[in-house]
Amino acid sequence: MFIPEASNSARYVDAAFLVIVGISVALLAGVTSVMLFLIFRYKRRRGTKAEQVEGGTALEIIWTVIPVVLVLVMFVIGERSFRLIRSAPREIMTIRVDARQWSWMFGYDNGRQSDQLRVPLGKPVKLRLSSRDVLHSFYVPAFRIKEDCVPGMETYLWFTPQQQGSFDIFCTEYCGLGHSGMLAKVVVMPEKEFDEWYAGAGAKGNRGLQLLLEKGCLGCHTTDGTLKVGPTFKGIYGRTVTVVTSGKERTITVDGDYLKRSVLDPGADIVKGFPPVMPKIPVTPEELDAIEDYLEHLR
Amino acid sequence: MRNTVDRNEGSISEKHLDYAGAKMGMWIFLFTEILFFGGLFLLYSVYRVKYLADFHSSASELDIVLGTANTIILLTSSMFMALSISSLRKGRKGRSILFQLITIGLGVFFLVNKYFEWSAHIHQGIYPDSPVLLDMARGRIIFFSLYYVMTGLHGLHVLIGVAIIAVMAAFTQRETVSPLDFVKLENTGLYWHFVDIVWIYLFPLFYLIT
Amino acid sequence: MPAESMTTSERSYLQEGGRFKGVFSWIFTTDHKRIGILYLASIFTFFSIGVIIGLLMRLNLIEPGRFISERTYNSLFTVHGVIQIFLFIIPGIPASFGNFFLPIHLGARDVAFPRLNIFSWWLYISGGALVILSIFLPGGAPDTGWTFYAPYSIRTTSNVSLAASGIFIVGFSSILTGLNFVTTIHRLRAPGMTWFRMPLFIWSLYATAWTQILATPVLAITLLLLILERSFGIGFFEPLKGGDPIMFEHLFWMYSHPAVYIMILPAMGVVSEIFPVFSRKNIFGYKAVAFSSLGIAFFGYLVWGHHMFTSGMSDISRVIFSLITFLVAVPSGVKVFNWIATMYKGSVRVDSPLLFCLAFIFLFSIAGLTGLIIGTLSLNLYLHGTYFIVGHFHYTMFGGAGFGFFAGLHYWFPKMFGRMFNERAAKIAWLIMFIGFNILYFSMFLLGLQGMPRRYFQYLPQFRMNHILSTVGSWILAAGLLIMFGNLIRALFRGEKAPANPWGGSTLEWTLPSPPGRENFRETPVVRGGPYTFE
Amino acid sequence: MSEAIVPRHGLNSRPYLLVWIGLVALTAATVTVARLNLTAFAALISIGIATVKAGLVLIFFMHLKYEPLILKVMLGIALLALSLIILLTFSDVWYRWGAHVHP
Repeated sequence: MFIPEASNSARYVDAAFLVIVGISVALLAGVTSVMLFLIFRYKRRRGTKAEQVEGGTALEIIWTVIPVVLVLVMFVIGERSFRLIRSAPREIMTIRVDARQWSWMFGYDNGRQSDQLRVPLGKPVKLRLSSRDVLHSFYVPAFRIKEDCVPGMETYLWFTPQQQGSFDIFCTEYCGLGHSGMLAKVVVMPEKEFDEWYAGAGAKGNRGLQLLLEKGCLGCHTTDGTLKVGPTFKGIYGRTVTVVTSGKERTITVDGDYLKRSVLDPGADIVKGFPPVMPKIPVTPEELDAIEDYLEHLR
Repeated sequence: MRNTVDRNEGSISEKHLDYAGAKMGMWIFLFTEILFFGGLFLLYSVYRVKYLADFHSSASELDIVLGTANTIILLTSSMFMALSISSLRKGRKGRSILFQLITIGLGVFFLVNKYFEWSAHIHQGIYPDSPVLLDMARGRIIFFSLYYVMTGLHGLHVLIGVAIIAVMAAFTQRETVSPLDFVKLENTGLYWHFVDIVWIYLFPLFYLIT
Repeated sequence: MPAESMTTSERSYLQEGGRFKGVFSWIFTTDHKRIGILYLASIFTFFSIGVIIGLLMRLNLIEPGRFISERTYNSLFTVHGVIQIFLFIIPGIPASFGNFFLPIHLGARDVAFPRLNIFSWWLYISGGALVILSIFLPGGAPDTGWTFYAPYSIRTTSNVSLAASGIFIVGFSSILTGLNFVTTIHRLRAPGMTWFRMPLFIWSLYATAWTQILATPVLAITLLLLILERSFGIGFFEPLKGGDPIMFEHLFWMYSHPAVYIMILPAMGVVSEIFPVFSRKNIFGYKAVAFSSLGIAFFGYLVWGHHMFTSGMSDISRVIFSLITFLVAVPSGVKVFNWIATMYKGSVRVDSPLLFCLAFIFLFSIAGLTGLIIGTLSLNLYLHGTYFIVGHFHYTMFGGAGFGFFAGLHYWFPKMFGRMFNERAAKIAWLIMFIGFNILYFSMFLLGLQGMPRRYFQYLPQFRMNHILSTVGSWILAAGLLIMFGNLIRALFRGEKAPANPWGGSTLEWTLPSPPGRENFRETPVVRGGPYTFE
Repeated sequence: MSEAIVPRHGLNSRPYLLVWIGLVALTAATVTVARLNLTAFAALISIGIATVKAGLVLIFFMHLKYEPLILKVMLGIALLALSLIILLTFSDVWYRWGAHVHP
């Protein structure tokens, strides 16, 4: 295969894939070679004439019935593996997946939140998927699993990671401007390491950073200077920027007031060159202070 | 009665547009209308399953008397439409025009009723996306939106029908539509009856299922 | 027949002589042949716009962000999809070749409702104009993807409503064309033209027309609701108001999956015409090919759910839809086998129309077989929403419907315009297109297997190689298209005069001069045998 | 248009009146049933009565009775199409509502 087979589902999917692609390639080769053979064999030459063959009921029946059987076989293969992939065991660790434009947030039962999906190796995990705004789709190619995150309802996925390492998470349901940046990683760790992380060693990060993560700010703004949908937070405090305020451009220096205003009323001053797509996200005054404090010191 | 409908489908008509062909075209158009409204009926039934209680409580807020009256108005108009065609074919042009005018009148009457019904609701602040509505249960939001969209689209069809019948009345007067060439009027009738059928279903779905 | 009408019928439909002059003699015409040409010209205009947008997108994917912005890219793939699907490939064959040849194939003088026919074209052009307008008006081109999935399509500020109204109107044009064709086929067949003497192209158009009639209204109501949702906030697809976004997907695919068959069935019809003529043999299994068209139309109507295997739809529904999806493959298979069998013991002449048909069979087989792969429930979890899908539907629509279209274009060009094109240039163009096509789209299958999601403005480094390959393929394909169209346009002005029957065809259009006279047949033909009788 | 292909049925006005009386009676019936509050079946009965009414309009007012078989078949296809898409959609929503819907 092209990519690692890192979960139990991947095994089922790849097995089904090999069988069905095998049948398909055989059919394609058959059709193409018969076609080419007939062209060369019956190519028009001087003196040759077509012999009228009107068709045959027996043949029609044969090449209807055989494909029916073949596709039913394929259906059953797909349906079986599908059922295995969809039936989660009862004893299972659940993680909430919260999708929004344009980031992922993973919430654990003990209240821990993370922008990376950390899971223990070899343990079945169930994901409860939901979306805050529009349709998204949670996709891990290495696990061969995918399901939409639909606002207003909950969907699920489950898997048992079988390979240690970190694998890409993509959003595969088009969700707007930052769709192609809506990436994350699933990190499969040895159980012991995971337990340590889960118990909270190192969980106490900066409160402001934690908030930026939880509120989904980091879906569009980075803390390392790279550009996503919105301006980066790195060194934002004291930066001189041109903003568009109700249609007029003006130059300002970013300070605490500006930062707070931008959170409370995102449409008020749009930094020039960036799209006006930031939603209003509810924050308490205390949270706002923590965010401002964090940004002020992010160099 | 001797049945002389042309059933020899393979024959080519010199006049190009034959009676049965024109009618077939109209019927096919009505099939597309069935699927068009069908999409809405599908949404209705799906959301009714989801919000059964809300749908019941909302339906009881619609005026059953007005709904019944409108049903009878449309049914009556349908009959007059049918009568106008048979009168024309019997050569009674004046009577046919009179029946067409009655049909138009009933159609307008229906729309006026609908207008009052809608305004009463709008007066209460119930219309799509209204603050009053958004405060209600989700099922009620969907019910009233469905109500407005479905009766609105139906009303639009009634309006179009009234306009077409008016044109037909003029055609009959000028004898563009005549006892020998009445397929336009007959097709108008088909359309009008179809609009009637849509209402026959809308009526119980919105007014009676409480 | 009076002498006067004989002279008018001898005049070609391309020559003037009606009530209107110049451009007006075209846009006010009720002649099905002229309407067919009108569609052909407008369809290829839209197609060129779509191709250019496609090339721009591929160019961006060589090095994302260098040439176009993210916002523009999102609009490009939306507009590309809308144009190629609603303005090019759906009206494609039925409205152009269908309009031109359906009455002739039946031995009729025109379609059942000629005025409705030109009205359909006007609707199509106005709808198309609205779509194009939506690109340029303030607010910005729609950026939702051609699927307009709610609730994003409700919330975006781009010109979604305008584009949706455009498609709504184009949809009506499609419905009216279907209505016209069904009535024509039922009512205007020449004496002796029984159902089983109709050319297979007509059977495919008949099946297509029914799909247009029964599926397009669902699209109309869906788009209307989307527009109402955006302007009045009715909430049917808005979860905050109790709506269900998945219902939008249902309604949308209820049309848009059958639409795939609206695209591919007429192309299959064209292929069914060409194989007998170039093998000088009756089609193998006439009835099987005819009924498989109806079978495809019927099953095709019931499989929309396979676009939603990962949408959050109920698992039971996924299983049902997967089963029906597999069944729809069978009639397509039957067609392919019969086409190939037609060559058996024939006298096969490998000219450009046949070459396009052979390419059609190869590319469409890949499309169908990859369709089985993504119709398999478990594999869909892996491949849905990736480039595998993009590759698959380009093989279906471009490799299938598109190459079928080009086959028909080469087959009927002499009849429609009375000129021959350069056969060598046509073959060269074919080869270049075939190679370019496979490089462009096969690398998409590989991308999909690697896990590359579709509608991504940028991508992770592991996808780079295949993206570059794909873009290079797009240039080769474009070069082939240029040669093909160059060759045909040159033929329009400089081509040799075409004989009445250059390929030795046996359907009714070949009994007419090239180009046909205004009245089609001087006398109503009387049909005495099947459509593909070669001595 | 030649006289021969114009149909001769549907000239008598009496059937139209009778059908109209039937339709009004059915309307009265359906309103009465709704008032009776037979909760479990009320919806079913209402739709049933509506279908009978629609049938009357189709058969008599729209002259379906006198139309050639092919038209009836076509109508059947259109109605079949509609019922199949409703049925297939319900294969989703019927099993999806409830478990996953947020309260």
